[in-house]
Amino acid sequence: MLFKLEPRGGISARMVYLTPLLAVGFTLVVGAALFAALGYDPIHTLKVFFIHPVNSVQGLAELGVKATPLILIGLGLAVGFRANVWNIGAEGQLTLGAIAGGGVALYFYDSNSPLLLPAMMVAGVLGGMAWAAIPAFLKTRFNTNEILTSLMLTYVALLLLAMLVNGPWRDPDGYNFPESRIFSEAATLPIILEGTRLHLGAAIALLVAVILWFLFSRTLFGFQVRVIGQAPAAAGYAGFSQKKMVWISLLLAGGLAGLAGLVEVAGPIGQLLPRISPGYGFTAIIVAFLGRLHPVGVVLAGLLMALSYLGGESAQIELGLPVAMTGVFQGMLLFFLLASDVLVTYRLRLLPGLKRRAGGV
Amino acid sequence: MNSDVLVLTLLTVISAATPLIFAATGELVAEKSGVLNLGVEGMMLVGAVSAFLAVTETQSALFACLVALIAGAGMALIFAFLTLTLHANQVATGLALTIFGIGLSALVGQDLVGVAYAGLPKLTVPVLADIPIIGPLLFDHNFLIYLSIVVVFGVLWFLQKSRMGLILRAVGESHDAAHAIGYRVVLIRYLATLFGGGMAGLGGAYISLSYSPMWAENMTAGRGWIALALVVFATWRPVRVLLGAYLFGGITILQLHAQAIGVSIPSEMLSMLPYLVTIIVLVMISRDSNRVLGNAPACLGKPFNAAA
Amino acid sequence: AAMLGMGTVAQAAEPTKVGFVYVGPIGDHGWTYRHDIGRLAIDKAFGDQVKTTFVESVSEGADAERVIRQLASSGHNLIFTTSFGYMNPTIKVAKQFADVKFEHATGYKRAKNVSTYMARFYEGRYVAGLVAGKMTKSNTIGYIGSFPIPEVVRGINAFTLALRKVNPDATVKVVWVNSWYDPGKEGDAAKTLIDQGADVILQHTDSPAPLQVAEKRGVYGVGQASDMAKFAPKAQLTAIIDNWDGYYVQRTKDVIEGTWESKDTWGGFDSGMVEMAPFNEVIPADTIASAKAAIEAIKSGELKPFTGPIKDQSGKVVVAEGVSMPDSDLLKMNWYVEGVEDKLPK
Amino acid sequence: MNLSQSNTTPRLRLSGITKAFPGCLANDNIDFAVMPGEIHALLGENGAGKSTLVKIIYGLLKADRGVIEWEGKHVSIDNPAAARALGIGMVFQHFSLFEALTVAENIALSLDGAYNLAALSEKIAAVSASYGLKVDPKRWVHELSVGERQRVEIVRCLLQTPQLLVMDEPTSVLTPQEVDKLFEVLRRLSSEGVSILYISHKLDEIKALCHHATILRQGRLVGEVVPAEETALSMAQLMVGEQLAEPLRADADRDRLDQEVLFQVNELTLPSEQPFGVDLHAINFELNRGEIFGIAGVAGNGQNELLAALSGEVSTPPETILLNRQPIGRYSPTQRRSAGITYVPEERLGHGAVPDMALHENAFLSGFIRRRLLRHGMIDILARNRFAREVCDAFNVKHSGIESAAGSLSGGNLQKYIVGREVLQKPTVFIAAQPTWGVDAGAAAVIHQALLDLADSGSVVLIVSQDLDELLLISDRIAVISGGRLSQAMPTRTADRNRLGMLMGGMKAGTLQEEVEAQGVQHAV
Ligand SMILES: Nc1ncnc2c1ncn2[C@@H]1O[C@H](COP(=O)(O)OP(=O)(O)OP(=O)(O)O)[C@@H](O)[C@H]1O
Ligand SMILES: Nc1ncnc2c1ncn2[C@@H]1O[C@H](COP(=O)(O)OP(=O)(O)OP(=O)(O)O)[C@@H](O)[C@H]1O
Ligand SMILES: [Mg+2]
Ligand SMILES: [Mg+2]
Repeated sequence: MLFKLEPRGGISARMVYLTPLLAVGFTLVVGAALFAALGYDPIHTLKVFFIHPVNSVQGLAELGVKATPLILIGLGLAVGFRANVWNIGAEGQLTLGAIAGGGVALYFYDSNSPLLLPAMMVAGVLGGMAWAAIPAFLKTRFNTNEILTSLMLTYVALLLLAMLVNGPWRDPDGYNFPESRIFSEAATLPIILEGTRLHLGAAIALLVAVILWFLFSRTLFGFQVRVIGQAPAAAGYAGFSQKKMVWISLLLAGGLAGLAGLVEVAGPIGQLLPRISPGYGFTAIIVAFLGRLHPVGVVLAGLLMALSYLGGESAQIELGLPVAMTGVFQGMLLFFLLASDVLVTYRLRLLPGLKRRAGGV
Repeated sequence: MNSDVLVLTLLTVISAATPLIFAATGELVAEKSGVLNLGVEGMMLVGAVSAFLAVTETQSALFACLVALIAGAGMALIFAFLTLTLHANQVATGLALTIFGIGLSALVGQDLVGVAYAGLPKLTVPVLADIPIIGPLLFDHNFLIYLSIVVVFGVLWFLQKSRMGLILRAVGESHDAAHAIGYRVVLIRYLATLFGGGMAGLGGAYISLSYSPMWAENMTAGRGWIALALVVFATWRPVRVLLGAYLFGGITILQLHAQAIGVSIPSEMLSMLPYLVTIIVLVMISRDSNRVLGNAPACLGKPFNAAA
Repeated sequence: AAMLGMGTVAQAAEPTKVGFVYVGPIGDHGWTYRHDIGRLAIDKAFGDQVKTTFVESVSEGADAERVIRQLASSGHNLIFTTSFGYMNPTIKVAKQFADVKFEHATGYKRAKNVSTYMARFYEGRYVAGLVAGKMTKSNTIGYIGSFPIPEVVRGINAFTLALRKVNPDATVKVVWVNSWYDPGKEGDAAKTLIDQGADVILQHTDSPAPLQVAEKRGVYGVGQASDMAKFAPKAQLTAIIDNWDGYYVQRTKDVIEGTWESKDTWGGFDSGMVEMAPFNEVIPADTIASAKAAIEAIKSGELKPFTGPIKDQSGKVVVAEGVSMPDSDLLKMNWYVEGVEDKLPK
Repeated sequence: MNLSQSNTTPRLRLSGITKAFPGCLANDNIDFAVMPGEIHALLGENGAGKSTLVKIIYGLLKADRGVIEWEGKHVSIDNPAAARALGIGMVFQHFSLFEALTVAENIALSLDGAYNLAALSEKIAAVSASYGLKVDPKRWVHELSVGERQRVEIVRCLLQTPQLLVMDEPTSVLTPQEVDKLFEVLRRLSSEGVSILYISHKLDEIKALCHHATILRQGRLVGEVVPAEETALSMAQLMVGEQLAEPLRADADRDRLDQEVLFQVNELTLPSEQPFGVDLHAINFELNRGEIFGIAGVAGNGQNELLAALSGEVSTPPETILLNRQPIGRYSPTQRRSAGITYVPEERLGHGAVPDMALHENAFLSGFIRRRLLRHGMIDILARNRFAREVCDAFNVKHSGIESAAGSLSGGNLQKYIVGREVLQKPTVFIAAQPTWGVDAGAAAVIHQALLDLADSGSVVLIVSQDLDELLLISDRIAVISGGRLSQAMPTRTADRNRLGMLMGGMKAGTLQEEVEAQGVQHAV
């Protein structure tokens, strides 16, 4: 190999900010080459991908709408991942949040109460928590691996939603099509930017990010999470309970995923559908890691990930680039981003060939 | 159910389980070496499309499987380079690999949609295949099904009885100790990851060549995830992967039978069964926590740096 | 005159833009694949005069509205949204873009600039029933359903009515795979149904997997969405083909010529939206003949599949002799006719 | 050593070995030689470069410069396999065994040749019988005690029939009897012509065992001595380069203990939570203000379980543990801290400290209660940093800023930091496990002094250690734990190494108790 990685023995503060730029730079170069090879104008294609989706207020608002669930879920997952709790079932927790919150909206369909929306949010959070409580219980009580249980429960949740929407929760005036009624005005999230779809959920996501950032950097709770994740024995020594942390991190992630589900159905969707998320719960896992499990990083990663989806749509509309190409390009972007992280903790040293070896032992 | 129906049902189960067996066994080997590759779905899809492409180009099923093996391993190589050489986070890289694999397979397969293929030929064992019940169940399959069993027991033998397998387990158990006594941790993990990718590719090939012989985008439909869950379910034991895959496949087919008989339970609820049963069985298994923990590779997912 | 002149110049320079929103990938070889064939028919019919665009794999949640709006705001004149779940987003966006024409497939909400369109696939299923009734020996038909929505239920009922007309002893077993598209699961469902005695397999899912299974197991099947004969040359009795070409070309023409109006289209054999693939040679000639006669009768309006007497599962007559069910009832159908061995969730 | 051998070519000769790590020169131009059959000690403070040097010899690290000669020939040792091929075996400072594998599998991993566990098991049995190192090839390593693990490592080396055996701090975990046993083995190997390179911080052992000693200080070779002709103190001073003081107790009269009982353990019986742990049986003791109490024992005899119960990591029936007569058995670690108990666990990295966290965060880890580093649920950053600096200053911890990770400190410095962190919380009861394990003489002296001072200030100090010398040096009373049972405590001056060693080895407490009492009577007489 031509290079060697040398641990820095710490974190390079400069690289923390530099590497994402480096990765994007790499992606642009390689992406341009790829597009050129496929016969597209590389510069124009990149512009369509990264600039066009957000060159209007409408576009920026849409970016916020798309990023909101990713950020909400990513924030919750990041806490769990730091504490070594492998919840990969956020998609199911999101679905349960939508079911619970949406259920409230349907049950109080005629209500105009200003309390309806808060009640839906609470229900959404509780729904997500309840679903996450199952792996938490099984893990703490029977030592059952949460990766498997949370993943399996995702499928169960999706089927549960389908069952409700195909059955009892169908819109009575909807010709038996699998959709609920459209939520009343009082059960719909207010728009925070007139003329767009940017809804209160986006503001909530940012607020949650700030709260978590504060919790993480300044409170005992954040400290506990990190100790438990990095050195479980030290956590026991300090008196931090592992089991409690399994519960807390699963409930937190589940609650936020549930909130994300509610925010989707009470926001841009406005009703219950047989499937309400195109896999946000899974994408958010990447978002959490891309954001280096840090609240601010998660927000940025959520926006970037959302942009890559919007860019893919633009590229399809404006250039006829197949959606498959978007996946390849997105994968590449992620590869570069993840790979570049190495420079935060390692130094790249090019080997000057065999010259030194001859002198050594 | 008369014995014919029973045999036929079991055959359905076997074929539903086979792609899971390949992918999960491959992943098991990778995980035993300490590598957690969540990109199984992506590797399977790339395997499926490349096998189908190869078989339509050359008509050789054997060659197609080889191509799938290499394609899956190629995907795994990307993963290995990122995580083992560049120390990228394994969970995120695996998920990114899945996104990449879905896109790549769709891109490659654009012209394969709607192309027909007759399916893998059967390799019937003469005489033995005529034994009632046992014959069709054991001796009348295409070669990938036989191979899936060989792979499981091969891996079992490899891990338990061979020196290389011992080394692999040691690397997954403690990379620092393995390094200290002179094993090339990264190289061994590369090989295990490639094997995992190759097997996922074969699992994909089984889907596009035999299970439903054709190519369509995303045709693995989430089986990569189930394979990942099966490794956990099996508590990293090859034979349990086999049993787990048959259990999962079995419940899936059973619920279809229940529907066909007309059991008056909503189909969605019946469809939940395989997932719920898997959870319940795992709960029962994992109560013996020591054995489970003892078998889980202690270094799973942890980055290794020789210089540290 | 000057204005008109400018208009024509602009028209000559700028092609009419037609956009499509697809729920699956165009490579699904099913529903989306067939819509895309329709889009290609537009390309072929109008050449440079029209430019078509599509966005594939758009989920039916929050993404749909954004994509539809993006198409509308990027100068598309006509937008086809090709899945039921796009109904409300289409209506929402249409409100904001009065000049853009929208076409929503399979829904029931319309507006001044939103049409709806759907095909009477049940007519095809009725014909399939006539054939299957004659071909089954076990008198057990297997039916693979995707989701228990009215569209699918209607198909099962139309099929069963015809089936039992020619073969009163035959019954239909239904298995739901809870997916539009999962070749593996569809194949498993087909195997299960065959194991339980079915010797003709119907499917309301998109992949050719059930037919491939039928081919292997030596039973019959009926293709879905496109002619799947090459996947199952012996097994496929016929297929119910989605054909959007004519409709798409016509509506595009309407927009170009300024004659587009909001309307509801529910086209069957008569409109060409539904076609039957060539009947398999194994089918006896008289059966083919009666099937073809049925197609003609349906085309002419002489035969309406849902005409009484129709009994529900309990044997009660729910549609009286000689009465044809109105479209509004067909649209929301959520009960089974006699002969279907399944229960629907309420 | 056979004199006739001393004139032959050295088995191993190092010339000009230099190895730099980013930010430090770990080995600076080191020359020395080991003769066949020679037992050669490598001495030095923590971080002096000993481990680095032997890692170079074993092919785990590559020297930047320098030459290695083996039996007079230039060699290049690129990896451990090459080292083993030459005939170099190594027992590591930190065990390099695999917990989830059996003993035989562990050994097979470092042997070349055909892979046959059955045959290997026989060989293991033969070698272990011949050297008196009992190991069972079929057992899982995670079931083994530390001493047994070490035997496995040694047997693993012996099976390679090494010409040079490198041992990095092998005795830090052994009982006196085990040490004697080991020395027998090493002497026998030496007489068979095997060279031994021996690293240890225990200078008495070096004196007893080694023919020559090479002393390193900050990466440089500062001298070579014949240990038999030196005293432990003179060697230590060579290592450190300055005068060393014996630990001193202000209150030198150890009999004059305060009779105020601060801490009691009553009939503590506890089944182990760990799969291969040891159950505790009716443990009783009472500790008085100002007392240092030592618990000796071979690792794996219930120390971990006892410490977990005392520190609150495992909870027990309330009345089994009393602090100031208050039942605290149910208290969590946090509650116990606020009640006045602080604790230094055996394992520095990962238990007593989080390796990847900064020193200031590690100060917070256990100090946030007694030092009030939490304000309205928020971390008081200034107070936390102040506390971290206070610990470093008071205990002379060498570090490059309190932001540096705990894992970047050398073992000795980290140990001083942890002990300091707990001592500066002014505990009523201070509990420490192996407070000076693997720590050099200088640091050990600092730590011992701190414990004595703490006791003088009126706290109770409880030390659980395998190092008898340490216990005999500083404690007032000693008890022995064996098989989860604690012997009667005896005043240190009546305790003698052999007897303690026998108790540690599992000899019946009852019989011994009588003997001890008899001896006590004799003394009195
Ligand atoms: N992997 C490494 N990276 C950077 N520096 C290192 C590394 N290993 C050792 N060092 C440096 O080399 C010096 C010597 O370390 P070494 O482990 O050889 O000390 P030692 O003499 O074995 O100490 P101890 O008595 O505590 O075992 C240390 O001070 C340390 O700074
Ligand atoms: N990855 C690393 N990066 C930088 N320095 C390191 C690294 N690993 C070890 N070191 C340095 O190596 C030195 C010695 O490491 P080692 O693990 O041998 O600890 P030690 O000082 O020998 O402690 P102990 O007495 O417990 O063996 C430490 O001082 C540490 O600074
Ligand atoms: Mg050392
Ligand atoms: Mg050391």
